[in-house]
Amino acid sequence: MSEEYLIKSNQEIAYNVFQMTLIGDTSKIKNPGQFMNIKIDDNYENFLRRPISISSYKENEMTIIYKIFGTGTKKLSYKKSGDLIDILCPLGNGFTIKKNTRKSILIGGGVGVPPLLELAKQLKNNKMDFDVIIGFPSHRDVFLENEFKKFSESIVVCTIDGSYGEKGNVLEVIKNKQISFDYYYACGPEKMLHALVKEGYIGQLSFEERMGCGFGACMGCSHKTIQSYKRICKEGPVLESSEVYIDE
Amino acid sequence: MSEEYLIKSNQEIAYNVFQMTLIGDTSKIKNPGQFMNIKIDDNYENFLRRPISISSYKENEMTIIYKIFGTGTKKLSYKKSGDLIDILCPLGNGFTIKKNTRKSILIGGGVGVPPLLELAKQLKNNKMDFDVIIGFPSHRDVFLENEFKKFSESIVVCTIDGSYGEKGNVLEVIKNKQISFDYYYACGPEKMLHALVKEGYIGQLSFEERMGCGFGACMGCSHKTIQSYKRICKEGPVLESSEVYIDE
Amino acid sequence: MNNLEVKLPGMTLSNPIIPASGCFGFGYEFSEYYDINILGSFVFKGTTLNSRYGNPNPRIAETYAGMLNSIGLQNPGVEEVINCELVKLKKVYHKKVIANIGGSTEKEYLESVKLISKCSQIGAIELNISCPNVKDGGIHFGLNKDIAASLVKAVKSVTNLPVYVKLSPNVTDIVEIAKAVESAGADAITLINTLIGMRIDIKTGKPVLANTYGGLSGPAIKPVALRMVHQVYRNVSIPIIGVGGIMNASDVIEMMYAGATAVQIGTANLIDPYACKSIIEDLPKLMKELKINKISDIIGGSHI
Amino acid sequence: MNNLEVKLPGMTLSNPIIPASGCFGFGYEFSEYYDINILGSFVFKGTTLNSRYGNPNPRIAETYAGMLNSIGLQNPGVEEVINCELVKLKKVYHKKVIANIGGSTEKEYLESVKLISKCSQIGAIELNISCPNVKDGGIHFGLNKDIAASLVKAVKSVTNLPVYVKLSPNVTDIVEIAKAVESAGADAITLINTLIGMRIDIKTGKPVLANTYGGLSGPAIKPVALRMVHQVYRNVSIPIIGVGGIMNASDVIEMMYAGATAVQIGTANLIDPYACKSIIEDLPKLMKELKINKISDIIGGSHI
Ligand SMILES: Cc1cc2nc3c(=O)[nH]c(=O)nc-3n(C[C@H](O)[C@H](O)[C@H](O)COP(=O)(O)OP(=O)(O)OC[C@H]3O[C@@H](n4cnc5c(N)ncnc54)[C@H](O)[C@@H]3O)c2cc1C
Ligand SMILES: Cc1cc2nc3c(=O)[nH]c(=O)nc-3n(C[C@H](O)[C@H](O)[C@H](O)COP(=O)(O)OP(=O)(O)OC[C@H]3O[C@@H](n4cnc5c(N)ncnc54)[C@H](O)[C@@H]3O)c2cc1C
Ligand SMILES: Cc1cc2nc3c(=O)[nH]c(=O)nc-3n(C[C@H](O)[C@H](O)[C@H](O)COP(=O)(O)O)c2cc1C
Ligand SMILES: Cc1cc2nc3c(=O)[nH]c(=O)nc-3n(C[C@H](O)[C@H](O)[C@H](O)COP(=O)(O)O)c2cc1C
Ligand code: FES
Ligand code: FES
Repeated sequence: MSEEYLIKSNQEIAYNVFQMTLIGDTSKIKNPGQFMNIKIDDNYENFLRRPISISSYKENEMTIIYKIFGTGTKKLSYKKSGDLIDILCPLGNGFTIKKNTRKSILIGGGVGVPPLLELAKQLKNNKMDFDVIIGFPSHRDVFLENEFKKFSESIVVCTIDGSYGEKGNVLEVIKNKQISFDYYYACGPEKMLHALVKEGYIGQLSFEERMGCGFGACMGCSHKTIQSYKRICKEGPVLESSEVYIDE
Repeated sequence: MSEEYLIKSNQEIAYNVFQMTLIGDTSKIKNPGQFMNIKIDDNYENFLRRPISISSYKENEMTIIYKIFGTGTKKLSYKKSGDLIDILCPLGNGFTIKKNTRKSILIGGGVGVPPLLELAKQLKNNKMDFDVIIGFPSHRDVFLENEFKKFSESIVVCTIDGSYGEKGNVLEVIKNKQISFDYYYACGPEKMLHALVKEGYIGQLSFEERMGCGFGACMGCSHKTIQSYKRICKEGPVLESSEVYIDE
Repeated sequence: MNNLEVKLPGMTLSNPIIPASGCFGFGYEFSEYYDINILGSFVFKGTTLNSRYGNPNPRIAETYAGMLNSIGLQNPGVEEVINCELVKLKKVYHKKVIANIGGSTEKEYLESVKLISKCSQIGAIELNISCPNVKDGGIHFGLNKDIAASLVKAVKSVTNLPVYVKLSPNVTDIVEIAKAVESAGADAITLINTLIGMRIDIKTGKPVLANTYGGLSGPAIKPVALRMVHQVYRNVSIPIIGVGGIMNASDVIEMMYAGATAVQIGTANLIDPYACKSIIEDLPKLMKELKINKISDIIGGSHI
Repeated sequence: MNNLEVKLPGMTLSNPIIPASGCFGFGYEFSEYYDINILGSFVFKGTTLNSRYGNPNPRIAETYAGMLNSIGLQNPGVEEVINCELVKLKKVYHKKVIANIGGSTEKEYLESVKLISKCSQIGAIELNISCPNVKDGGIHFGLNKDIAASLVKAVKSVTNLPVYVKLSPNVTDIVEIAKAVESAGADAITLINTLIGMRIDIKTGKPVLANTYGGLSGPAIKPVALRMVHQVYRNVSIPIIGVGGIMNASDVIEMMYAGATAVQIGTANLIDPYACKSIIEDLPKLMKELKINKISDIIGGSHI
């Protein structure tokens, strides 16, 4: 009863970062920022599924972008076009496009960048005005820059070491360049997300937690919010900035 | 540090019985009846290696014949020409060709038949006189008949249900046909081996035990003999009929 | 006649497959994958008198052929379960459900049991005296036979529902505890909860779980579960529900031969939400292959 | 300086890798695969005063990510070990070896220890009070803290060699037993022996092992071993030797962070006779990657 997808391609697009295109049912995907949970193989060494965001999708085809982090993503990178792969998809809430914004900004850090691509596409389709700012450690880590250019003329790339684009993290660059916006959509390391919330900006943020199931059954990914607790896999990964709880 | 062999071919030769030819070092093989211990794959589902007899060998090439019994042999049957496979080989003592026999007989039952093929070849090379009798459950299970014919004109095939060759088990057929011999080499189910010993015939018999390691380290395969205990993987699998202990 | 049918105290199950507590939420989460009425029954997430958030994150870690969890009994509290979760469940599930009840004091257990016993959707209570993840989650009740027995006796006195007692495998002598809860009036025994384990992240040198230790589940623990079910079967006469590492129909058969009247499936549901459905579909095929007519025929069959 | 060096009571090891008892025979079996002098040390097969055949066959079963054994301490007896096995070993191995000693009575333990202590090849004694496979193989010494302590005290009084005590994980409270053997004079603690488990053959419905139960080893038990090492490290001050499911260099690092001064490798040797050699070769590479300078720096590192 597994849901098998066919791998169309799987290529390295930046240092240790791979882009995989999958063929199969995408009709249930509702929002950009939803994710899938991938069974690496039948080997009990990688026993749990791996959550990876949907980066973009169309009818019967979707793309993910993942970085080699440990053994699971390493094995994923060995998969070849033509292989079948067991996926649960779509999972989570994803970003909700906020209609009455003047100018929004998409803020991505590292492997938090991928889900913003589909969001950019949909904002553009909705004829909404937005900037994009994406940050990486170094030049060799940069990806998706050209793809974003298809949807927005205003894209800023930053690298921590300054080896490409603007030097600094996304928040520093936003401030230095005095980029203005009335709403944001962000995905990236928790530190970056918390910094955005602390600045008082208003928007939506996509969080990560270690997951047991990915579909709401185990309470593994429960995440404290100001009002209560939310399962990142079910009521997340995207939270409103107003509900983000920061433990100091 | 694994010892990898290249699969040259892997084909079904009888009902659920496969013949696999492997390319790699065979220079350490000393005797027919030695075995190898095969790592099915890196999946921890089939955690232990599987012991399988060497059926025949020449320089840089050897052949095994195995029956699908459980999950390990099932997975083995899926392997394809060109795949690499991790093998420990050769293991155990194997048959020692007894020089001063007038007429010996090779007695094989089911998946005990394969190691006798190399033995037949070597007996023939030594210009020794021998018969072959091999038994199977039914016609669909019969294999290696033609290969044995290359080394011996006198080969009897029996099936329990009588659907091919002589009807009955090997011992019944030996008696019915009054096949005479002064020495035997046998491999097959323990019941068959014990029956041969009880008849008082003299020869060598190859036994099976569940194995932890296959090379003498764990004492998993220890087998009671009249004098002491022997590790089937190290001082076996071949025992002399005079040392076989039968617990009634 | 349905040849998958088995009987537990107070419940006749159309098949022996019961999703285990903590791995099936409150059931309705799975009804988007399949009709959960095909299940024998199911056990809902461990519930305590008051709501609990549980332990800090991360609270999931991966192990070879298994996983660790240190959820720590996150649940909305028994009243909320009755008023909200079970109401949602009722819409999609028409059979009796098993209520997994945890607690830190006898008083807390008793109050929860009293409240949940009023609820007509409940077919039996599974007393969780074995959650390894919270100091006050009942595990001390599960490590000592006398304390376990006195809790069971007290619980039996406040409910008319059958009481199944879920034991911890983290003990020197499981048989002694099983006998004690049987004498105290337990109607069935569930074996096993998780083994206590840990993982360390070699990149940081620190425990993966914020809580340091967690409960080990999955195929890794199946041999321990089988052994305990087998040992307890020899020594008690109430039914045993076998849990631990069951992934497929073959594991179910193995567990029932060991002595289980029914089985619970935990971790398998997390890896594959269709796990229980597949097992229920595969069982009759495997039984045919193995020439097993009625599944109940093999309960404890390895002891003969 | 050798940055893999670690110190155990009475022995300085060139690296922390020690093949575990029962999975490395008497050592010389492996010298056809590689020069075993590269090992930190090794523990030979559990030895008793008199020769033992062990349990009936089959005594090996496979499990997910592990195996069960019910060997039952087959060994030729301590005198034969000294006169035959250790003589063979001497030809291929020039370091000190650790003697794993089992027994069914205190008297038996003491006699074996006295005999083996005379042998100059022995660097330390590992007191096996945890073999789950024989009723008289010492496990009752390992399940109760007072019995364990009194045995250790007695053994210490008849030998000048360091005494490492190998504990059973099949207990409710490992810390209490570890503390007891420490107070009784143990020089180090080896954790863990196998968990008790079983498998059933679904084709026959009968236990796979002739002995019904056996010891579970391999990657499946690693989380339990890590947890016990971590718990005991917090509570004793003598060194701990970590064992259980170690398959590669990464597992070694994890075990040492948990609190192990050295590690033993059991089952991995059976699957791959080169396992220890590979691990010793891989360790420096992995240490470099993780920026670990001296391996001894990380012992107990997860506790900081
Ligand atoms: C909702 C969501 C969306 C994600 N989207 C992406 C994406 O688009 N691209 C991408 O590169 N990465 C993404 N991640 C992170 C990705 O899941 C981890 O990098 C991956 O699981 C690591 O697996 P591994 O086997 O390589 O690492 P290992 O360290 O071997 O994994 C061990 C265990 O830890 C879990 N784990 C490790 N890191 C993380 C993490 N950061 N988040 C959650 N679980 C983790 C693994 O799933 C596994 O269970 C996402 C995570 C979440 C929760
Ligand atoms: C020395 C020796 C030589 C052998 N030669 C051959 C041969 O040439 N051809 C052939 O078809 N078979 C041979 N066998 C039997 C073969 O090893 C088993 O059929 C095989 O291990 C079954 O593995 P499985 O995964 O399919 O079965 P499973 O039942 O899934 O295996 C589970 C475990 O039991 C062990 N096991 C199961 N049956 C046996 C058995 N009969 N002997 C030893 N271990 C067993 C497996 O190795 C594994 O560890 C030989 C056995 C031995 C000991
Ligand atoms: C994420 C998770 C949460 C669990 N929560 C509970 C619980 O609330 N109450 C309980 O009795 N057992 C709980 N368990 C234990 C399971 O019900 C089951 O006993 C155990 O996982 C072994 O079975 P398995 O190997 O099939 O998972 C939990 C297990 C997991 C993995
Ligand atoms: C086949 C086998 C035989 C064993 N024999 C002994 C023994 O004689 N004495 C002992 O103390 N431990 C014995 N053990 C236990 C191991 O030394 C070790 O503690 C256990 O297997 C866990 O480590 P592992 O997972 O690396 O195998 C044996 C284990 C196996 C698998
Ligand atoms: S990962 Fe299981 S509930 Fe979210
Ligand atoms: S299988 Fe290990 S000694 Fe023979």
